[in-house]
Amino acid sequence: MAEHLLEVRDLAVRFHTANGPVDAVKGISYHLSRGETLAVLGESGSGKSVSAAAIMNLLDMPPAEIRSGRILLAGRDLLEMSAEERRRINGKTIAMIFQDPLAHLNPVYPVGWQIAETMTAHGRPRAEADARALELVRRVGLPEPEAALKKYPHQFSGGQRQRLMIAMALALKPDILIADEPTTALDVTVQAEILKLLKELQAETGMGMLLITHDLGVVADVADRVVVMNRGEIVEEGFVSEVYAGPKHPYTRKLLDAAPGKGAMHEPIAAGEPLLKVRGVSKLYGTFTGLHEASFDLMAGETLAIVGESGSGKSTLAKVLMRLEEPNGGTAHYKGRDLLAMSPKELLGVRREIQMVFQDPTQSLNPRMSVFDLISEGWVIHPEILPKAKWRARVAELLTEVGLSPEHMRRYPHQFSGGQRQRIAIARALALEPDLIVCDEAVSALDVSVQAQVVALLDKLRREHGIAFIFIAHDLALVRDFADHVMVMKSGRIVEIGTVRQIFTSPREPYTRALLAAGLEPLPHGEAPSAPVLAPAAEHQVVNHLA
Amino acid sequence: MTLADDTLAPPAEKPAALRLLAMLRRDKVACLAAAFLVLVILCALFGPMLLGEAATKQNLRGRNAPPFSLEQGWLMVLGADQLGRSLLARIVVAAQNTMLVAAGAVFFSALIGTVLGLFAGYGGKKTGEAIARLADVIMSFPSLLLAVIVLYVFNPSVANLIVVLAITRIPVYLRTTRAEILEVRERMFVQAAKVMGASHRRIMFRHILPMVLPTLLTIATLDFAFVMLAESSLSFLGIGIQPPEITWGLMVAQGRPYLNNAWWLAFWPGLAIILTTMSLNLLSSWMRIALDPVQRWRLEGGAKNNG
Amino acid sequence: MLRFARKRMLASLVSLVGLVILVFFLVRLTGDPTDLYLPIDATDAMREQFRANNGLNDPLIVQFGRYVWDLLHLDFGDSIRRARPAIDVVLEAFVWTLQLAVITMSLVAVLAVVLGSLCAFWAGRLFDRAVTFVSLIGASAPDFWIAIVAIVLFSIHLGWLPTSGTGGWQFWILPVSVLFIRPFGLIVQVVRGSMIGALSSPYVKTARAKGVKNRPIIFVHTLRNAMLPVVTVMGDQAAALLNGAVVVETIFGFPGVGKLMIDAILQRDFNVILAAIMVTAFAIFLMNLLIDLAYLLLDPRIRA
Amino acid sequence: QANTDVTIVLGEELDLVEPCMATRSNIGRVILENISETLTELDMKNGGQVAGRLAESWEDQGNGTWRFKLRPNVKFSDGTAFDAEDVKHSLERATSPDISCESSRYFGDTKLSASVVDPTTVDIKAEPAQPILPLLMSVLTIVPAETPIEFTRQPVGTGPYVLSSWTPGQSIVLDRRADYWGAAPAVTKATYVFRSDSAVRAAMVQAGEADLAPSISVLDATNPATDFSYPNSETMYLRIDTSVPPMNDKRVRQALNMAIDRAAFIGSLLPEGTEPAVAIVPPTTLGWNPDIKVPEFDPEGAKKLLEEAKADGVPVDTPIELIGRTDNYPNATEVNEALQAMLQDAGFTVNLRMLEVAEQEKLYSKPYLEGRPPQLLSVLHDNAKGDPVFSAFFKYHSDGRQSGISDPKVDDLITRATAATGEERAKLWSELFATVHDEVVADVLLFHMVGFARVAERISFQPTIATNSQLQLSEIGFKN
Ligand SMILES: Nc1ncnc2c1ncn2[C@@H]1O[C@H](COP(=O)(O)OP(=O)(O)OP(=O)(O)O)[C@@H](O)[C@H]1O
Ligand SMILES: Nc1ncnc2c1ncn2[C@@H]1O[C@H](COP(=O)(O)OP(=O)(O)OP(=O)(O)O)[C@@H](O)[C@H]1O
Ligand SMILES: [Mg+2]
Ligand SMILES: [Mg+2]
Repeated sequence: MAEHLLEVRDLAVRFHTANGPVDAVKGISYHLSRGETLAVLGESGSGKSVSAAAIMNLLDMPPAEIRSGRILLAGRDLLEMSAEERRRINGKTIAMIFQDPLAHLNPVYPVGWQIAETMTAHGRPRAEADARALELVRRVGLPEPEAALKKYPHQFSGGQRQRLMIAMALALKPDILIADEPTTALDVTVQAEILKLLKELQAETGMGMLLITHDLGVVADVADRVVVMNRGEIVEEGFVSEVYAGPKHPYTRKLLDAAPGKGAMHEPIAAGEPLLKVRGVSKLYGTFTGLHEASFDLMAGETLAIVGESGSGKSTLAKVLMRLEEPNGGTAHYKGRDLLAMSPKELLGVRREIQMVFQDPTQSLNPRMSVFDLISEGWVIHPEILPKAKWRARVAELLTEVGLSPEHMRRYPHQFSGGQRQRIAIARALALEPDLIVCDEAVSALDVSVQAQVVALLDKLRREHGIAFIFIAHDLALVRDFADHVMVMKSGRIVEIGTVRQIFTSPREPYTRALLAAGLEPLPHGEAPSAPVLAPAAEHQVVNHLA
Repeated sequence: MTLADDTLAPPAEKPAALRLLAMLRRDKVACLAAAFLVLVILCALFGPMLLGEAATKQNLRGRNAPPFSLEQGWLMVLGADQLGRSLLARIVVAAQNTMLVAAGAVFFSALIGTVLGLFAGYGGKKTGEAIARLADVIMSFPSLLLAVIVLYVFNPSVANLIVVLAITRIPVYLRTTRAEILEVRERMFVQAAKVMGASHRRIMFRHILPMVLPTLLTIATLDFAFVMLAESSLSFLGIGIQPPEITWGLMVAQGRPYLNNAWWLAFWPGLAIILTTMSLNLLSSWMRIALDPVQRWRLEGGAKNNG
Repeated sequence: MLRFARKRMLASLVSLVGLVILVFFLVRLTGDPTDLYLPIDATDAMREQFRANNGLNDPLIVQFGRYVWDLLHLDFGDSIRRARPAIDVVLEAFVWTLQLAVITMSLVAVLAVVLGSLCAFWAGRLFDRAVTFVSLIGASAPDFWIAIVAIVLFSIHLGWLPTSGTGGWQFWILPVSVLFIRPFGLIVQVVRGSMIGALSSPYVKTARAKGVKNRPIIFVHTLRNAMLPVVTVMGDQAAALLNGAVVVETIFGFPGVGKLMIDAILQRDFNVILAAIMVTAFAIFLMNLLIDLAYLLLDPRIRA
Repeated sequence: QANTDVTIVLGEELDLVEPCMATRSNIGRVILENISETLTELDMKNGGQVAGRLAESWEDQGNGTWRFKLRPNVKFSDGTAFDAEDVKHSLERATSPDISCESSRYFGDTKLSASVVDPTTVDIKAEPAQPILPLLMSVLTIVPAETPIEFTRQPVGTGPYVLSSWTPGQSIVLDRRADYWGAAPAVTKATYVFRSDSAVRAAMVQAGEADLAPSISVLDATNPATDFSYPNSETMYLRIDTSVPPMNDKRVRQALNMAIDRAAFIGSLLPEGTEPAVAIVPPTTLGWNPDIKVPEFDPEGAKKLLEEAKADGVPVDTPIELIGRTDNYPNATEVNEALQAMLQDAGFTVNLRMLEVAEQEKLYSKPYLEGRPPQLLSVLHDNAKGDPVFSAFFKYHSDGRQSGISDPKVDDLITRATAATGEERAKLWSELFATVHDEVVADVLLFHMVGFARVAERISFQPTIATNSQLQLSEIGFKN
């Protein structure tokens, strides 16, 4: 057998917890060759990130334990190397893009320094590293690269942070890139560019890429081979086209079936008095306009999707509406009262009715609270919702509804995978039985089958209880299935707003059209695409980030 | 929405206290520390009752009797003091006043300091600023002067002593809490709690405080020693607890001139102070880990160290 | 940041004024210096004379007015005991205290932070246990024990160092070492605790994934995140040193502000007390301002 | 360091170097007779006689005036000559209301005035007449006539040494003068340093950093070769306020005296050499009465007396406060605890309170607080001046500031003794001591205390009762 760049053999990882051992990875094997892209698809919580962490020597042992297996890098077993040898490999030979960019960036250092550090840590001179950092930041399409280098992680949007992680990983042109959900927070236009960048690099250096993702479109677009994981095991493996065409394992089939973008589009309900009426809301960060004069209406029981370029002010809008950031102007009337002008006391009164699921799930969960405490906290604050005796049962129910299991309620956030945390956050928002939920990329870290389940749940709540949603997403297929209205944002402004049908069938603005064009077609069911389903590169409209 | 029936819910866990105890059993050092503290507490509770008599019985002929001799009875194993009283009995009896003063002062300063710090860090800008300046004032007000004033105008009772010592220690807790909050309040989970409609109080005490608490605990345990020794220097200046009342600090201070020729006078009570502080600190670092879910694995069984 | 500093200075000035008022009236509650200053067999006439000379006969408010008036002319009054301007007496002593505090705290800052961080990194290992053990003993042992044992050992038995007094560098070693011990023990523990938490943050994983060496991971990535409580507690310890290290000053014969203050308090030398408090308070306010600025520098998320 | 230089380590720093404050022991030890000299001095080596220093002789002129013949050819350290004008100015300066000179307290209400007869003769007149004026002149330090009436920081005197440097808080250096009128002392240079901790003072001599530590704690006096005890002129006693019941009953006061086992303290809590006291002044004082007996230790007798008193309705069960002062002398707290225990064994109810200086001072001196409980003040009294007049009035006279008794006979004895001279004076004082001790039972006299000095082996120095308040460098010699 030819020597592979990277080979994982029979890797098994177990976590020891107070509630007994958790087998996160149960004896998986795969390999990656030079210039190849291996996609790891799989259920959320199936052990994708954990196996990647094992390769990078990032598991805390204990509580983790590698029960068996070898990880061969060009024939040498990483697990038998000294810590120093592995350090020298990390970053230079194998680089990693983490799933949760905010938590994984050091909050107290400017991002430019952090990117350059990858190079200085491996002996590159400071000046060279700085120059390369600037180039990288430009390559990943961040606006105002010089200024961006000096900013701190919290000053970036979710997608921008993800691109910073990517820049960091690419700094030394590694032989192997482990990319854990590298594009979850990116809008389709930027995603296309990033994928293109990765492919270019691959062509240039022969980099092998281990791409962990749940996005079937991305897999189809860039991967050569795919392994499908479920509950810590590899259930299927093969060339992308083969697997897509003839999935053998039931889980794979279920996954492919669940791909969004196939249902009927919603028809918006008749107009009436809007639940939320936003007028002229603006937000400045220093001199930078994060949000400019946003105005829109939202009916009860309606879903408004917000799509748009990464860094265009979507999260900012959400945070302003939640009064987490003080706006620089505008009004937002909720049931006739202006949210933005409420006194802190009045605000407490309506807090329960408006909930938010944050873009960065890790950071939004208190690390010292168990899942039970996290979800039931709302009932502690608003005891009228549920009598205490029923809390346990209801938490269990909510967990099941979002695709987790009741046993999870005793665990703490750090013991979950990215997608699992996101679901905890959703369950927490649902627990409060609000009238309006703002979902900021709330399902972006979920595999499509779980995603479908969660979206169906949300849709059911919308229909049955008249909950309204503001649904920030970049997954156009999902938006198409789930939204009533769509709002398109760019550079802090709303460029277009309309019903789903209108936006998807007859977009008015060129930006909207570019967005739609860049969208990766998720796999049409049953068809065996011989070539990746991707709009031709020529049609990509380069987005001018400086605009 | 319907409620699932109770079978869905996993069985309730063991009570938290039991789980902590199980973890404590596994950590030998922390276990020892806890045992010592229990002993100290028992001494504090029952010492004066059991040995009060023996602690005051003078015997000028047997003054400064050296330790480790059982000739004079087991009470004299640690030796005798300047007046021939049993050091062992005195240490046991003194535990009560010592713990009362030290625990009282540390508890109140930590409580008041932390609460003020929470307000300074999380409250409005104006209150925050005012409280921080107040801390400045207390910090630069010499504790000795405060002691002289309070104990001169009132009298040197245990309660007043606690007041004096507590006031002077407030700023550390206040400033530490405030500093940590400045950072913690910017974290996303605090914002998430806000979104849920959590009151300021809940955010302060449920979300922010647990993040600050371990550091405060570390400071508090070491402050224990500081307070015991500060109390002794006050006694020495004639404004603290005075004989015939005894505290470890006072015993240390009184034994000081004998350091050259009867070391045991100051050594045993000093050792009691050190051991108490050390036990408290070891227990608090154990607690820091036991209460932090991210760190807890260090104390949980089952994992063999293969890292 | 400059505006912040300026605003803080103003606020601190208000605190200083409050402090002076507070101390001025409070110290006068503790009795009249006449009895302490004059011998017991002094006649009533002498007592009367003494009070008149020192303005102790006037109503308190008049005394206060006069004090403030003089203060505005930068006159801090005279020391009754020493018959010299109080401020001179205080400044002379403060210079010593400041030197002691600065030297000690610099050593503490470096050593405690380094050792504490390493303890956290090797939590539970032998190194950690040993450093923790030693630092805890240091932090809770009576300081005069250490001082006297050190003198007996190093000065008398070994003859390496002078017992006490002031002079060349040898004279600093014992006092600084004794002063060093408590803040060192405390700060090692604070650093250790704070670092244990920070070392399991995700950004540490990022750094490891980048191939950063352990040393920069500990001292660059993590330490800065763990520094807030450390800086605060260091400030508190420094303030304690600035207020004077009485035991060390008495034992080693260091003419610092701590001993001066104690004597002044016991002798009810009001002007010296007030001047000493103003000088140390000024230093402490300044230090706290610097610490608050350090917060802003350490963590960009903190807003002034 | 030349081998005729010495370093002396003192416990208390000098806050001033003002000659007229030299009666304060911390200042006197450095200045008195080293820098500033007096007209007369107390010669402790010869049983406490008044001897001449800057005065060669003196005689009583009657009606309160004394004529002093001054030593000729004496120069101040600034080069000016010493004459009668200087004496006059020194007296005026010391008694001036503009500065609070401490030496003037020895003059009490006596008005003193000096008149120059000729450059070497001066008349000093006291109103009312002062029989011990020559003794009083041992506290008056002589400064040049040019010295302004304010505290000086550059003392100029006629003594064998000059102040050559003073670094407050650290050290004082005295250098030997070449043009001193008397015999040149052996020590050429003396450096004084200050350490408040007795153990450190002892250690410094041991380590060779200092040659003399005039006072160390008994606990540090561990080396018989270098450590010497000397009576330090302090007398420990319990002051009784006889106006408060049950202390107003003589039997109770006697019981107090009998309850204390004085012998048990000596050699245990207090060093060997400590003497049980029968008077408030040390035995070297004029009129000290050798016939007074130390009260027997007799707890049973004390109990009996108490019962008798109780039977007569004296409230002997009233709790009595024993008020001590922390750190007053080595083992102060322990001594008071032991006293408390002994008194309790004899049937008293005693509560101990240890106070800080100022607080005890408040209780020690008149006006006493209204409604006070019965109190015993455990205090030291210091009189090294050789005459009881500095103690008797304010300790025992009805108007005395710290007197706990009011007895016409005692008042009369004090008034007469104060005015008397010679043998008569001594007799009256003796009578006073007997009366106070045996008839009135005014207080519980306990001990004459001793101090310890550590003297380096290379020098010779004999501490005396005067060492507490002055330390003449001329008394220091070198062994080889
Ligand atoms: N520290 C831990 N303790 C216990 N269980 C853990 C811990 N970390 C992860 N797990 C569990 O291990 C499993 C695998 O997690 P992993 O992060 O690899 O999932 P994933 O495949 O990356 O999922 P996602 O797509 O949601 O990110 C999950 O079920 C998770 O709950
Ligand atoms: N605290 C801050 N300080 C300065 N600039 C900020 C801050 N927070 C956000 N920004 C900037 O505001 C812009 C909008 O950010 P926002 O988070 O709203 O983007 P977004 O639309 O949610 O993007 P994404 O899809 O990538 O999450 C970004 O360019 C970001 O750099
Ligand atoms: Mg993952
Ligand atoms: Mg966003």
